Amino acid sequence: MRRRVAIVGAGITLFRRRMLETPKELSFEASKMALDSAGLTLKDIQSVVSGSAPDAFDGVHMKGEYYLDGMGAIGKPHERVYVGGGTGVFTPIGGWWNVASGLYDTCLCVAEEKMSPLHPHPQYAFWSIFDQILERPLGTTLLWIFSLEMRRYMHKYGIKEEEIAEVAVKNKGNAIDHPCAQLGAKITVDDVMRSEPICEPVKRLDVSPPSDGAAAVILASEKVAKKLTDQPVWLDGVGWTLDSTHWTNRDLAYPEYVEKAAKMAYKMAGIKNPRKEIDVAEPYDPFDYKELHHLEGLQLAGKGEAPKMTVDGVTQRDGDLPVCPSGGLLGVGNPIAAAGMMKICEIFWQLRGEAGKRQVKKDARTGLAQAWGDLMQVGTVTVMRS
Amino acid sequence: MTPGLSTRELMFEAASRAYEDAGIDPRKDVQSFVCCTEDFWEGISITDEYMPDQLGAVLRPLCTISSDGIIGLATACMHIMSGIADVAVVESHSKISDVVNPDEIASFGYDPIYTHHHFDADPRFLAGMEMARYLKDTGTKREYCAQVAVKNKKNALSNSRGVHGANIDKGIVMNSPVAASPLTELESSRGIDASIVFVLASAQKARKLGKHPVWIRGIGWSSDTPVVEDRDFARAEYVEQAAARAYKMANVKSPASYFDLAEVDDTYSYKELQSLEALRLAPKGKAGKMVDTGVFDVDGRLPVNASGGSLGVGHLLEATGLHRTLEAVMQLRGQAGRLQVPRAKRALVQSWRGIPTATGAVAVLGN
Amino acid sequence: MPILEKITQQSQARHWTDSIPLEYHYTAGVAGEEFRRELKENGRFLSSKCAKCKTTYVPARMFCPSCFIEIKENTPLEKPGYVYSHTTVNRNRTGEPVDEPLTMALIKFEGVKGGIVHRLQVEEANSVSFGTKVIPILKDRSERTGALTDIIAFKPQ
Amino acid sequence: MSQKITSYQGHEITPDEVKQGKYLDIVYKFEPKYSWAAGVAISRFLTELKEGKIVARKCHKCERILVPPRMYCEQCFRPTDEWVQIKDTGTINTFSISHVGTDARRLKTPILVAVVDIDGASPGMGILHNLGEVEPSKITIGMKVQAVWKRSEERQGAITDIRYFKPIES
Repeated sequence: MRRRVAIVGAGITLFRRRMLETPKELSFEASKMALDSAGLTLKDIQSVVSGSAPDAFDGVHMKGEYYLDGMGAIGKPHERVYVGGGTGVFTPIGGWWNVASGLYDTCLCVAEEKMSPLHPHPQYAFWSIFDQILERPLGTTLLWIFSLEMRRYMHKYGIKEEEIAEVAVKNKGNAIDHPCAQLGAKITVDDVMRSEPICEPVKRLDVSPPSDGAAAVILASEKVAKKLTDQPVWLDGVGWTLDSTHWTNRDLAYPEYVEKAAKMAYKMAGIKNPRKEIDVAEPYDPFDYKELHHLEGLQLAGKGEAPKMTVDGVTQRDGDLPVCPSGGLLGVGNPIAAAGMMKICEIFWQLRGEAGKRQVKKDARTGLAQAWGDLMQVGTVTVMRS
Repeated sequence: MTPGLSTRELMFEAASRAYEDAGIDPRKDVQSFVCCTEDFWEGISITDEYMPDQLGAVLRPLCTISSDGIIGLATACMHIMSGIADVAVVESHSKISDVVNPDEIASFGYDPIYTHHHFDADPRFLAGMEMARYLKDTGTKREYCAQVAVKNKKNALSNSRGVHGANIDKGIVMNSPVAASPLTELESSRGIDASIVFVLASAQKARKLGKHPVWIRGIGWSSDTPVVEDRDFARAEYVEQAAARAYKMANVKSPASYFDLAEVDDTYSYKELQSLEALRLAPKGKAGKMVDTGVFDVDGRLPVNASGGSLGVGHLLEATGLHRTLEAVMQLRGQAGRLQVPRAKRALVQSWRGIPTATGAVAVLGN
Repeated sequence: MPILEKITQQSQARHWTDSIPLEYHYTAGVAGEEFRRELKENGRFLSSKCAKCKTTYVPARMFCPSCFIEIKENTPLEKPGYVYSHTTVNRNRTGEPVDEPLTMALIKFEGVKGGIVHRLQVEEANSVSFGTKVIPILKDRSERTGALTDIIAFKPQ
Repeated sequence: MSQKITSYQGHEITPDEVKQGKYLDIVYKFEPKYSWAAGVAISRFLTELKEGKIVARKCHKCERILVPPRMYCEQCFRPTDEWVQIKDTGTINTFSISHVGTDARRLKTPILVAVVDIDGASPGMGILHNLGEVEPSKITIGMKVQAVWKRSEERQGAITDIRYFKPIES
């Protein structure tokens, strides 16, 4: 009943703090690049799945309707999938069910975010993700919830800020090789430690920037994919999970929702020992500690052990388990949904051996991309194979 | 209005009833949950945060589809067809009574550069312009639109959910205040509150769960251009496309004679006519006359919006499509009470996402 | 099983009133910038023609939504537009009644896809009809920014 | 991005170009307004806050005492059974020192925030609130704290009826 689904093309725009393009135009640029790279035209596409985070960024109510012509969705079945920050990785999952179900043979999946319209700062939109009666009156910011989680994580496993800073150093360094990156830079742990505290323990360089950008992939059924390319990348496992709304009732030290989502994807892909079987991973890194947190949830590191793995260099591009070889959100930028899709694109290029200067040293056959979202609540996971 | 329940409590009320009806435990039996919402209708950015607990979906796959409930049903179907679920749940709701300035929110859906910021008008200006052009291009008489409101509001009097039911004539409808000429206020549906939950199951599982399965035989959805200036106002092209997909899947060759009843979009009176033509339930330009002569009355050849539709019951934002589906399911199960269409076996449901969209969905249901 | 305890008195039901004040600064986009320049400097509407399907669009577009290729050919429209459809509303976007009913129209141009939605300045609402030729009432060049607010309204030619 | 692709699309607007007004900038203010029904659980919770009390709901199946209160148990998927008054003391589960406000602007005095596990509720049942009357450097996870309430005539039935939590002297 379930059909095998492949990624056959990918596209991405520059990620920048402010772009001239409208959300439609950004979507067009990424979609067109994905079509061109797959050798397809819009006529070959049967359905469209889009992803974008809150309407409060782009500044259009029901933005899934507004931008759809930029995604080539006129006259086509289009659905916008939405799980907060998890949306980027969830967008190709939406495409996956369009194709795996047998309903469509080709699906264009586009993620777009234009955060710059919101003034004075895109961060403001995050105030309205909190409970309107019990939390917003306190003047909540997204930074609070991250710093509270980071503190709890550090406390439970005795992790030092310096160890966490290694992630920012690695990812911003990796991003130097990404032509679309916003914040690629060679920095040191000291730079991170000395950057201004914004919401302690979170400091300026622990955080990814707000950005504008779009990214896209094209999915095809097995039959179509084999006709199109001799290098399909198979989307063999997908998983997603949402935890309770009541984030203050949970142990913030461990992302159980990521574990559940990962196990769903691993089961589907037939992965028994993820640490051995996954060759390259792009976990979600809007904050540096999040990469570590997620590696543990993904079962790629034991609980509290991801920092040591990072310090030991295991997660470097030439390491045993390269993590965020793209440069991640910390380096490439964080146009929310598009950033998750950037990770899908990266694994696609890594598994095809097309990542150029970013290509990991080991022979990567199986890759993983993951995103997180909402109130420390959503995990979205995909497992891909060459 | 539902002033005594929060959105989440309203959802729990609907979900617990749906699960009891299906005989399932959401903590064990459901593999996927789908919610259809839009942020600004809720006053929350990222509304899926507030969805899992009251649906029994904690630590389970749940996602938002920012669209109408029928597209949510289509998503659940795809989850079942791709083998990741044998039972899936779809929820959508309206809590419009929580929203103080809904017209301003609806306006915010227009293109910010070209269709919004340079004037300050009731967002239904688009409905008025569409209706005017529809009447002109099809030669439909203006009073036929009023008859849609007359019919649906009358039908709603027999529906326990029919908040906006009324026994009025065309004169009252046409003389009610102008919303966006020629559209009047009584031809424009009003928002109400509700949460609607559906439990979907694979064929195999449905047979085990027994009770009263209603089958989704075909489903389709489509979007016309979001650029309102590019559209043909006389036609609902998105409905034509969505219907073509649903009919193909259900192998419906002659829709006009296939169905026993239809629940179609009547957000505004003229929308019902436009939709009936796009669904091929009426020839182009003939839907108005057919409504006027009673073809689509409860006792007519094809009852359309026997429930009262959005004009008679109320508009439910993204849950509108689920409302239509609910009314059709009750009919197919023979549980529609005073609304019951005799021997109803095949039903058509269709929805539109409202201004300023050109997105809609169609489902073919049967027992 | 549904909730066992319900609110039975209005006075026990609490409401929480708040808003989300948002301010946006939109960019007009790649094609929008071109459109803006033409409107600001020459008071004309810039259109785009797809090299493949030959469709002309207004306002100018960066890409053809059906052929899905970039559009490079932009030309200002020379001829006046016409009323494709029109309506009169009595409320503003917050739902408040307005003093003077507001007549709105979609102005289209012969042979061109798309158009401009704007206010129509007419003595009597019923003096407009489908096809009426209209021209924009432009602000003075020195006051123009290139946004559609440069046009006060359209009026019959 | 693959090696085969050499050009990447997108036109950046630099902060300088914004300042110079090089591009059209359409400004629009939008303020969606709401009057949310608090519902059965939160209406009661707010009413009790006005009285200077914190209440929770108990589920008789899993025996958990839930705060913030809800009328359904999300684990058991059944309605909760009874109201329980819990204490206004608790333990810091985690905390942060915030130097920025909701719009990312820098604050003169940092805000202290914490998840406080409330005594009398089930373990780990915390609420988000502020801390006060404490040096930021002295805050620790596990510290016992107590609510500092507004005076009763100032209380409105809101989460801010509690001004903040302060350390309990031991």
